Amino acid sequence: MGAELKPFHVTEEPLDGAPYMDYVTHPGAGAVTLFAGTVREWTNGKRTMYLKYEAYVPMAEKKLAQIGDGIMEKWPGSRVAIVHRIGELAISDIAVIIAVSSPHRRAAYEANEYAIEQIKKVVPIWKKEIWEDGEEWIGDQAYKPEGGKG
Amino acid sequence: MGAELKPFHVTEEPLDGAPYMDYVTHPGAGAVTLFAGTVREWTNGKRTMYLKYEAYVPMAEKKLAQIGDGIMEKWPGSRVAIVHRIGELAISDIAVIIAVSSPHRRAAYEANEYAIEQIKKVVPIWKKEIWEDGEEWIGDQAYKPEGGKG
Amino acid sequence: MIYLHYFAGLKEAAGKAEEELAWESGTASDVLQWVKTSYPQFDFSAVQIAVNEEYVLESEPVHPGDHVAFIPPVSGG
Amino acid sequence: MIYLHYFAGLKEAAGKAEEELAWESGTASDVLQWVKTSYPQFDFSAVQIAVNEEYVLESEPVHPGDHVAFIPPVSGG
Repeated sequence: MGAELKPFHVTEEPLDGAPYMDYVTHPGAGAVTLFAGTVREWTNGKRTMYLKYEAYVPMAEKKLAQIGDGIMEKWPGSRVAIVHRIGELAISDIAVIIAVSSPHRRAAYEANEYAIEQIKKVVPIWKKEIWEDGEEWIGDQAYKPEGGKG
Repeated sequence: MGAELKPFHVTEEPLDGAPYMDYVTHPGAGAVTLFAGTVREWTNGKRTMYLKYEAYVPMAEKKLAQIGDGIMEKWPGSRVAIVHRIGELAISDIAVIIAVSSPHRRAAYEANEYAIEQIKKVVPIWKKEIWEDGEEWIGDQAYKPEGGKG
Repeated sequence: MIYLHYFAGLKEAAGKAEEELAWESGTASDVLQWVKTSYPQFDFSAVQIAVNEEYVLESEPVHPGDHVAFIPPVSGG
Repeated sequence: MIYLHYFAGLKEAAGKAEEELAWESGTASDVLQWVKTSYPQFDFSAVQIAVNEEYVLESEPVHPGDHVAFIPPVSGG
Protein backbone atom coordinates (compact mmCIF):
# COMPACT_ATOMS: atom_id res chain seq x y z
CA MET A 1 0.00 0.00 0.00
CA GLY A 2 2.91 2.33 0.91
CA ALA A 3 2.68 5.46 -1.17
CA GLU A 4 -1.04 5.04 -1.86
CA LEU A 5 -2.17 4.79 1.73
CA LYS A 6 -5.11 7.05 2.53
CA PRO A 7 -4.80 7.98 6.21
CA PHE A 8 -8.57 8.47 6.65
CA HIS A 9 -10.30 5.80 4.70
CA VAL A 10 -13.55 3.83 4.44
CA THR A 11 -13.16 0.66 2.40
CA GLU A 12 -14.71 -2.71 1.60
CA GLU A 13 -11.30 -4.40 1.64
CA PRO A 14 -10.04 -6.52 4.58
CA LEU A 15 -7.91 -4.48 6.97
CA ASP A 16 -4.28 -5.01 7.95
CA GLY A 17 -2.62 -2.96 10.68
CA ALA A 18 0.96 -3.07 9.42
CA PRO A 19 0.83 -0.32 6.75
CA TYR A 20 -0.93 2.02 9.20
CA MET A 21 1.72 1.43 11.87
CA ASP A 22 4.40 2.16 9.29
CA TYR A 23 2.55 5.26 8.13
CA VAL A 24 2.48 6.90 11.59
CA THR A 25 5.99 5.84 12.68
CA HIS A 26 8.63 8.57 12.34
CA PRO A 27 11.88 9.62 14.08
CA GLY A 28 10.04 11.91 16.52
CA ALA A 29 7.79 9.10 17.76
CA GLY A 30 8.57 7.12 20.89
CA ALA A 31 5.26 5.28 21.02
CA VAL A 32 2.82 3.87 18.51
CA THR A 33 -0.59 2.55 19.50
CA LEU A 34 -2.80 0.53 17.23
CA PHE A 35 -6.42 -0.25 17.98
CA ALA A 36 -8.29 -2.92 16.06
CA GLY A 37 -12.01 -3.33 16.61
CA THR A 38 -12.81 -6.96 15.84
CA VAL A 39 -16.09 -8.78 15.33
CA ARG A 40 -16.98 -10.59 18.54
CA GLU A 41 -19.01 -13.78 18.36
CA TRP A 42 -21.06 -13.45 21.54
CA THR A 43 -22.69 -10.27 22.90
CA ASN A 44 -25.00 -10.42 25.92
CA GLY A 45 -25.54 -14.15 25.41
CA LYS A 46 -26.51 -13.71 21.75
CA ARG A 47 -24.45 -15.28 18.99
CA THR A 48 -23.53 -13.04 16.08
CA MET A 49 -23.33 -14.79 12.68
CA TYR A 50 -21.81 -11.79 10.92
CA LEU A 51 -22.01 -7.99 10.82
CA LYS A 52 -22.89 -5.63 8.02
CA TYR A 53 -21.48 -2.13 8.05
CA GLU A 54 -22.76 0.73 5.94
CA ALA A 55 -21.38 4.27 5.69
CA TYR A 56 -22.09 7.64 4.18
CA VAL A 57 -18.61 7.33 2.71
CA PRO A 58 -17.61 10.89 1.76
CA MET A 59 -18.91 12.36 5.02
CA ALA A 60 -17.40 9.50 7.07
CA GLU A 61 -13.94 10.07 5.57
CA LYS A 62 -14.29 13.81 6.21
CA LYS A 63 -15.24 13.17 9.85
CA LEU A 64 -12.34 10.74 10.30
CA ALA A 65 -9.95 13.40 8.97
CA GLN A 66 -11.48 15.95 11.37
CA ILE A 67 -10.87 13.55 14.27
CA GLY A 68 -7.26 13.22 13.09
CA ASP A 69 -6.87 17.01 12.93
CA GLY A 70 -8.30 17.30 16.44
CA ILE A 71 -5.77 14.79 17.75
CA MET A 72 -2.80 16.51 16.13
CA GLU A 73 -3.96 19.75 17.76
CA LYS A 74 -4.63 18.28 21.23
CA TRP A 75 -1.51 16.08 21.28
CA PRO A 76 1.23 17.92 19.36
CA GLY A 77 3.73 15.71 17.56
CA SER A 78 1.15 12.97 16.99
CA ARG A 79 0.43 11.29 13.67
CA VAL A 80 -2.85 9.52 13.02
CA ALA A 81 -4.42 7.16 10.51
CA ILE A 82 -7.90 5.66 10.73
CA VAL A 83 -9.53 3.15 8.41
CA HIS A 84 -13.00 1.63 8.71
CA ARG A 85 -14.21 -1.36 6.78
CA ILE A 86 -17.78 -1.63 5.44
CA GLY A 87 -19.77 -4.48 3.93
CA GLU A 88 -20.13 -7.95 5.44
CA LEU A 89 -17.67 -8.89 8.19
CA ALA A 90 -17.16 -12.35 9.69
CA ILE A 91 -16.24 -13.18 13.29
CA SER A 92 -12.71 -11.89 14.14
CA ASP A 93 -12.57 -9.65 11.06
CA ILE A 94 -11.23 -6.17 11.78
CA ALA A 95 -13.87 -3.42 11.46
CA VAL A 96 -11.70 -0.44 12.32
CA ILE A 97 -8.01 0.32 12.74
CA ILE A 98 -6.70 3.40 14.53
CA ALA A 99 -2.94 4.05 14.47
CA VAL A 100 -1.47 6.89 16.51
CA SER A 101 2.15 7.80 17.08
CA SER A 102 3.35 10.30 19.64
CA PRO A 103 6.64 11.36 21.23
CA HIS A 104 5.51 9.84 24.56
CA ARG A 105 3.36 6.85 25.37
CA ARG A 106 0.64 8.45 27.49
CA ALA A 107 -0.46 10.64 24.58
CA ALA A 108 -0.43 7.69 22.18
CA TYR A 109 -2.85 5.74 24.38
CA GLU A 110 -5.07 8.73 25.18
CA ALA A 111 -5.31 9.98 21.62
CA ASN A 112 -6.09 6.51 20.32
CA GLU A 113 -8.93 6.02 22.80
CA TYR A 114 -10.21 9.53 22.06
CA ALA A 115 -10.38 8.57 18.37
CA ILE A 116 -12.56 5.48 18.89
CA GLU A 117 -14.87 7.41 21.21
CA GLN A 118 -15.30 10.15 18.60
CA ILE A 119 -15.88 7.59 15.85
CA LYS A 120 -18.71 6.07 17.87
CA LYS A 121 -20.28 9.51 18.30
CA VAL A 122 -19.96 11.40 15.04
CA VAL A 123 -18.85 9.27 12.09
CA PRO A 124 -21.78 8.23 9.86
CA ILE A 125 -21.22 4.49 9.89
CA TRP A 126 -23.83 1.95 10.89
CA LYS A 127 -23.60 -1.63 12.05
CA LYS A 128 -26.22 -4.32 11.58
CA GLU A 129 -25.90 -7.45 13.68
CA ILE A 130 -27.13 -10.65 12.07
CA TRP A 131 -28.00 -13.48 14.46
CA GLU A 132 -29.37 -16.94 13.76
CA ASP A 133 -32.92 -15.73 14.41
CA GLY A 134 -32.93 -12.13 13.22
CA GLU A 135 -31.02 -8.95 12.60
CA GLU A 136 -30.94 -5.37 13.80
CA TRP A 137 -29.30 -2.05 13.08
CA ILE A 138 -27.41 -1.07 16.22
CA GLY A 139 -27.87 2.34 17.81
CA ASP A 140 -31.47 2.45 19.07
CA GLN A 141 -33.02 2.78 15.65
CA ALA A 142 -36.74 2.33 15.88
CA TYR A 143 -37.46 0.75 12.49
CA LYS A 144 -37.39 -3.03 12.73
CA PRO A 145 -36.79 -4.82 9.45
CA GLU A 146 -38.91 -7.92 8.93
CA GLY A 147 -37.45 -10.94 10.64
CA GLY A 148 -35.73 -8.73 13.18
CA LYS A 149 -36.33 -9.19 16.86
CA GLY A 150 -34.72 -6.24 18.68
CA MET B 1 6.10 -17.30 13.02
CA GLY B 2 2.59 -18.72 13.56
CA ALA B 3 2.88 -21.93 15.52
CA GLU B 4 6.27 -21.07 16.96
CA LEU B 5 5.36 -17.71 18.46
CA LYS B 6 6.50 -17.30 22.05
CA PRO B 7 4.01 -14.99 23.73
CA PHE B 8 6.57 -13.67 26.24
CA HIS B 9 9.82 -13.26 24.47
CA VAL B 10 13.14 -11.39 24.56
CA THR B 11 14.94 -11.47 21.23
CA GLU B 12 17.67 -9.84 19.17
CA GLU B 13 15.53 -10.04 16.01
CA PRO B 14 13.66 -7.02 14.57
CA LEU B 15 10.06 -6.88 15.76
CA ASP B 16 6.87 -7.01 13.71
CA GLY B 17 3.46 -6.45 15.29
CA ALA B 18 1.37 -8.55 12.91
CA PRO B 19 2.00 -12.05 14.34
CA TYR B 20 1.32 -10.76 17.86
CA MET B 21 -1.99 -9.20 16.80
CA ASP B 22 -2.94 -12.48 15.16
CA TYR B 23 -1.88 -14.41 18.25
CA VAL B 24 -4.19 -12.51 20.62
CA THR B 25 -7.17 -12.23 18.25
CA HIS B 26 -9.94 -14.77 18.91
CA PRO B 27 -13.75 -15.00 18.53
CA GLY B 28 -14.36 -13.66 22.06
CA ALA B 29 -12.35 -10.49 21.41
CA GLY B 30 -13.98 -7.25 20.39
CA ALA B 31 -10.87 -5.10 20.73
CA VAL B 32 -7.17 -5.57 20.15
CA THR B 33 -4.60 -3.00 21.23
CA LEU B 34 -1.01 -3.03 20.11
CA PHE B 35 1.66 -0.85 21.66
CA ALA B 36 5.02 -0.38 19.97
CA GLY B 37 7.77 1.47 21.79
CA THR B 38 9.96 3.00 19.11
CA VAL B 39 13.40 4.61 19.28
CA ARG B 40 12.97 8.40 19.28
CA GLU B 41 15.69 10.55 17.78
CA TRP B 42 15.48 13.57 20.12
CA THR B 43 15.03 13.52 23.91
CA ASN B 44 15.27 16.73 25.93
CA GLY B 45 17.19 18.43 23.13
CA LYS B 46 19.74 15.62 22.89
CA ARG B 47 20.10 13.60 19.70
CA THR B 48 20.19 9.83 20.11
CA MET B 49 22.41 7.99 17.58
CA TYR B 50 21.20 4.55 18.60
CA LEU B 51 20.19 2.55 21.67
CA LYS B 52 21.59 -0.59 23.15
CA TYR B 53 19.33 -2.87 25.18
CA GLU B 54 20.54 -5.60 27.48
CA ALA B 55 18.45 -8.10 29.47
CA TYR B 56 18.71 -10.83 32.05
CA VAL B 57 16.88 -12.93 29.50
CA PRO B 58 15.46 -15.88 31.50
CA MET B 59 14.27 -13.63 34.33
CA ALA B 60 12.91 -11.02 31.91
CA GLU B 61 10.82 -13.62 30.06
CA LYS B 62 9.55 -14.96 33.38
CA LYS B 63 8.55 -11.44 34.49
CA LEU B 64 6.82 -10.74 31.16
CA ALA B 65 4.81 -13.94 31.59
CA GLN B 66 3.90 -12.89 35.14
CA ILE B 67 2.66 -9.55 33.80
CA GLY B 68 0.57 -11.48 31.26
CA ASP B 69 -0.87 -13.71 34.00
CA GLY B 70 -1.71 -10.62 36.06
CA ILE B 71 -3.58 -9.09 33.12
CA MET B 72 -5.59 -12.23 32.41
CA GLU B 73 -6.60 -12.25 36.08
CA LYS B 74 -7.45 -8.52 36.35
CA TRP B 75 -9.20 -8.34 32.95
CA PRO B 76 -10.92 -11.69 32.36
CA GLY B 77 -11.20 -12.78 28.74
CA SER B 78 -7.98 -10.98 27.77
CA ARG B 79 -5.12 -12.50 25.82
CA VAL B 80 -1.64 -11.02 25.97
CA ALA B 81 1.70 -11.27 24.17
CA ILE B 82 4.78 -9.19 24.90
CA VAL B 83 8.11 -9.20 23.09
CA HIS B 84 11.14 -7.03 23.84
CA ARG B 85 14.08 -6.62 21.52
CA ILE B 86 17.67 -6.38 22.81
CA GLY B 87 20.95 -5.44 21.17
CA GLU B 88 21.56 -2.32 19.07
CA LEU B 89 18.48 -0.47 17.86
CA ALA B 90 18.40 2.36 15.31
CA ILE B 91 16.03 5.34 15.25
CA SER B 92 12.40 4.21 14.64
CA ASP B 93 13.20 0.56 15.41
CA ILE B 94 10.65 -1.12 17.67
CA ALA B 95 11.99 -1.96 21.14
CA VAL B 96 8.87 -3.53 22.60
CA ILE B 97 5.51 -4.78 21.36
CA ILE B 98 2.55 -5.39 23.64
CA ALA B 99 -0.56 -6.99 22.14
CA VAL B 100 -3.72 -7.33 24.21
CA SER B 101 -7.17 -8.53 23.18
CA SER B 102 -10.27 -8.20 25.28
CA PRO B 103 -14.03 -8.56 24.87
CA HIS B 104 -14.42 -4.77 25.28
CA ARG B 105 -12.21 -1.88 24.29
CA ARG B 106 -11.72 -0.16 27.66
CA ALA B 107 -10.01 -3.25 29.08
CA ALA B 108 -7.81 -3.61 26.01
CA TYR B 109 -6.45 -0.08 26.43
CA GLU B 110 -6.12 -0.28 30.22
CA ALA B 111 -4.43 -3.67 30.25
CA ASN B 112 -2.00 -2.63 27.54
CA GLU B 113 -0.95 0.50 29.42
CA TYR B 114 -0.69 -1.51 32.65
CA ALA B 115 1.72 -3.87 30.84
CA ILE B 116 4.14 -1.14 29.73
CA GLU B 117 4.08 0.42 33.19
CA GLN B 118 4.92 -2.92 34.79
CA ILE B 119 7.67 -3.56 32.24
CA LYS B 120 9.30 -0.27 33.17
CA LYS B 121 9.20 -1.21 36.85
CA VAL B 122 10.06 -4.88 37.18
CA VAL B 123 11.44 -6.47 34.01
CA PRO B 124 15.26 -6.74 34.08
CA ILE B 125 16.01 -4.95 30.82
CA TRP B 126 18.36 -1.98 30.50
CA LYS B 127 18.71 0.72 27.92
CA LYS B 128 21.87 2.59 27.05
CA GLU B 129 21.53 5.79 25.06
CA ILE B 130 24.36 6.58 22.69
CA TRP B 131 24.69 10.24 21.65
CA GLU B 132 27.26 11.93 19.43
CA ASP B 133 29.27 12.95 22.49
CA GLY B 134 28.78 10.15 24.97
CA GLU B 135 26.58 7.38 26.26
CA GLU B 136 24.71 6.43 29.41
CA TRP B 137 22.74 3.59 30.93
CA ILE B 138 19.27 4.95 31.65
CA GLY B 139 17.68 4.55 35.07
CA ASP B 140 19.77 6.63 37.49
CA GLN B 141 22.68 4.25 37.54
CA ALA B 142 25.61 5.85 39.24
CA TYR B 143 28.49 4.25 37.36
CA LYS B 144 29.56 6.40 34.43
CA PRO B 145 31.45 4.60 31.70
CA GLU B 146 34.36 6.54 30.23
CA GLY B 147 33.26 9.02 27.62
CA GLY B 148 29.86 9.28 29.26
CA LYS B 149 28.51 12.63 30.33
CA GLY B 150 25.27 12.18 32.33
CA MET C 1 -33.95 20.07 -6.80
CA ILE C 2 -32.19 18.69 -3.70
CA TYR C 3 -30.67 15.25 -3.13
CA LEU C 4 -31.80 13.18 -0.15
CA HIS C 5 -29.65 10.40 1.33
CA TYR C 6 -30.95 7.58 3.53
CA PHE C 7 -29.00 5.03 5.55
CA ALA C 8 -29.37 1.92 7.69
CA GLY C 9 -32.91 1.42 9.02
CA LEU C 10 -34.19 4.51 7.23
CA LYS C 11 -32.86 3.24 3.90
CA GLU C 12 -34.74 -0.01 4.49
CA ALA C 13 -37.90 1.84 5.51
CA ALA C 14 -37.71 4.08 2.43
CA GLY C 15 -36.77 1.19 0.16
CA LYS C 16 -34.09 3.37 -1.43
CA ALA C 17 -30.76 4.99 -0.61
CA GLU C 18 -31.29 8.28 -2.43
CA GLU C 19 -33.99 10.34 -4.04
CA GLU C 20 -34.44 13.80 -5.49
CA LEU C 21 -36.92 16.36 -4.29
CA ALA C 22 -38.12 19.46 -6.14
CA TRP C 23 -36.99 22.42 -4.05
CA GLU C 24 -36.95 26.20 -4.16
CA SER C 25 -36.22 27.29 -0.60
CA GLY C 26 -36.73 26.27 3.03
CA THR C 27 -34.88 24.84 6.03
CA ALA C 28 -33.57 21.44 7.04
CA SER C 29 -36.63 21.19 9.24
CA ASP C 30 -38.89 21.50 6.19
CA VAL C 31 -37.02 18.69 4.42
CA LEU C 32 -37.23 16.53 7.53
CA GLN C 33 -40.98 17.12 7.67
CA TRP C 34 -41.37 15.94 4.08
CA VAL C 35 -39.35 12.79 4.78
CA LYS C 36 -41.23 12.06 8.01
CA THR C 37 -44.52 12.28 6.13
CA SER C 38 -43.22 10.07 3.32
CA TYR C 39 -41.89 7.32 5.64
CA PRO C 40 -44.10 7.38 8.73
CA GLN C 41 -43.07 3.84 9.75
CA PHE C 42 -39.61 5.11 10.76
CA ASP C 43 -39.02 6.81 14.11
CA PHE C 44 -37.07 9.99 13.38
CA SER C 45 -36.71 11.07 17.01
CA ALA C 46 -32.95 10.42 17.13
CA VAL C 47 -32.11 11.30 13.53
CA GLN C 48 -29.59 14.06 12.83
CA ILE C 49 -29.43 16.03 9.62
CA ALA C 50 -26.33 16.72 7.54
CA VAL C 51 -26.28 19.21 4.69
CA ASN C 52 -23.44 18.78 2.24
CA GLU C 53 -21.70 16.36 4.63
CA GLU C 54 -21.79 18.53 7.76
CA TYR C 55 -24.18 18.19 10.68
CA VAL C 56 -26.60 21.14 10.86
CA LEU C 57 -29.36 22.45 13.08
CA GLU C 58 -32.90 22.07 11.80
CA SER C 59 -33.01 25.84 11.24
CA GLU C 60 -30.26 25.61 8.57
CA PRO C 61 -31.38 26.88 5.16
CA VAL C 62 -31.35 24.33 2.35
CA HIS C 63 -30.70 25.48 -1.19
CA PRO C 64 -31.29 23.83 -4.56
CA GLY C 65 -28.40 21.48 -5.34
CA ASP C 66 -27.73 20.66 -1.68
CA HIS C 67 -27.27 17.11 -0.43
CA VAL C 68 -29.36 16.44 2.65
CA ALA C 69 -28.57 13.28 4.62
CA PHE C 70 -30.61 11.79 7.45
CA ILE C 71 -28.27 10.25 10.00
CA PRO C 72 -29.75 7.65 12.36
CA PRO C 73 -27.72 7.05 15.56
CA VAL C 74 -24.28 5.95 14.34
CA SER C 75 -22.74 2.64 15.42
CA GLY C 76 -19.33 2.43 13.77
CA GLY C 77 -16.21 1.14 15.45
CA MET D 1 29.74 -22.16 44.88
CA ILE D 2 27.17 -19.55 43.79
CA TYR D 3 26.80 -17.80 40.43
CA LEU D 4 26.80 -14.00 40.31
CA HIS D 5 25.23 -12.06 37.39
CA TYR D 6 25.98 -8.43 36.54
CA PHE D 7 24.21 -6.13 34.09
CA ALA D 8 24.38 -2.71 32.48
CA GLY D 9 26.60 -0.27 34.38
CA LEU D 10 27.55 -2.87 36.97
CA LYS D 11 28.68 -5.26 34.25
CA GLU D 12 30.90 -2.50 32.87
CA ALA D 13 32.23 -1.64 36.34
CA ALA D 14 32.99 -5.30 37.06
CA GLY D 15 34.41 -5.89 33.59
CA LYS D 16 32.45 -9.14 33.38
CA ALA D 17 28.87 -10.42 33.14
CA GLU D 18 29.21 -13.41 35.45
CA GLU D 19 31.48 -14.87 38.04
CA GLU D 20 31.47 -17.69 40.57
CA LEU D 21 31.95 -17.28 44.29
CA ALA D 22 32.86 -19.97 46.81
CA TRP D 23 29.90 -20.24 49.19
CA GLU D 24 28.67 -22.30 52.11
CA SER D 25 25.87 -20.27 53.67
CA GLY D 26 24.67 -16.72 54.23
CA THR D 27 22.10 -14.20 53.04
CA ALA D 28 21.65 -12.05 49.96
CA SER D 29 22.95 -9.19 52.07
CA ASP D 30 26.24 -11.03 52.60
CA VAL D 31 26.64 -11.57 48.84
CA LEU D 32 25.85 -7.92 48.19
CA GLN D 33 28.52 -6.90 50.70
CA TRP D 34 31.10 -9.01 48.87
CA VAL D 35 30.20 -7.46 45.51
CA LYS D 36 30.18 -3.92 46.92
CA THR D 37 33.67 -4.46 48.30
CA SER D 38 34.86 -5.95 45.00
CA TYR D 39 33.49 -3.11 42.80
CA PRO D 40 33.57 0.02 44.97
CA GLN D 41 33.37 2.35 41.94
CA PHE D 42 29.69 1.37 41.39
CA ASP D 43 26.90 2.94 43.45
CA PHE D 44 24.74 0.06 44.70
CA SER D 45 22.17 2.26 46.46
CA ALA D 46 19.37 1.48 43.97
CA VAL D 47 20.37 -2.09 43.13
CA GLN D 48 17.87 -4.90 43.75
CA ILE D 49 18.82 -8.53 44.25
CA ALA D 50 17.29 -11.52 42.50
CA VAL D 51 17.96 -15.08 43.59
CA ASN D 52 17.15 -17.73 40.98
CA GLU D 53 15.32 -15.13 38.87
CA GLU D 54 13.03 -13.75 41.58
CA TYR D 55 13.44 -10.51 43.47
CA VAL D 56 14.29 -11.12 47.14
CA LEU D 57 14.83 -9.15 50.32
CA GLU D 58 18.40 -8.83 51.55
CA SER D 59 17.54 -11.20 54.39
CA GLU D 60 16.90 -14.09 51.94
CA PRO D 61 19.17 -17.07 52.51
CA VAL D 62 21.47 -17.97 49.63
CA HIS D 63 22.47 -21.60 49.10
CA PRO D 64 25.25 -23.21 47.11
CA GLY D 65 24.19 -23.52 43.47
CA ASP D 66 21.98 -20.40 43.57
CA HIS D 67 22.11 -17.73 40.90
CA VAL D 68 22.34 -14.26 42.43
CA ALA D 69 21.70 -11.32 40.09
CA PHE D 70 22.26 -7.65 40.85
CA ILE D 71 19.58 -5.58 39.16
CA PRO D 72 20.33 -1.88 38.62
CA PRO D 73 17.25 0.31 38.02
CA VAL D 74 15.57 -1.20 34.96
CA SER D 75 14.86 0.87 31.86
CA GLY D 76 13.14 -1.43 29.37
CA GLY D 77 10.21 -0.43 27.22
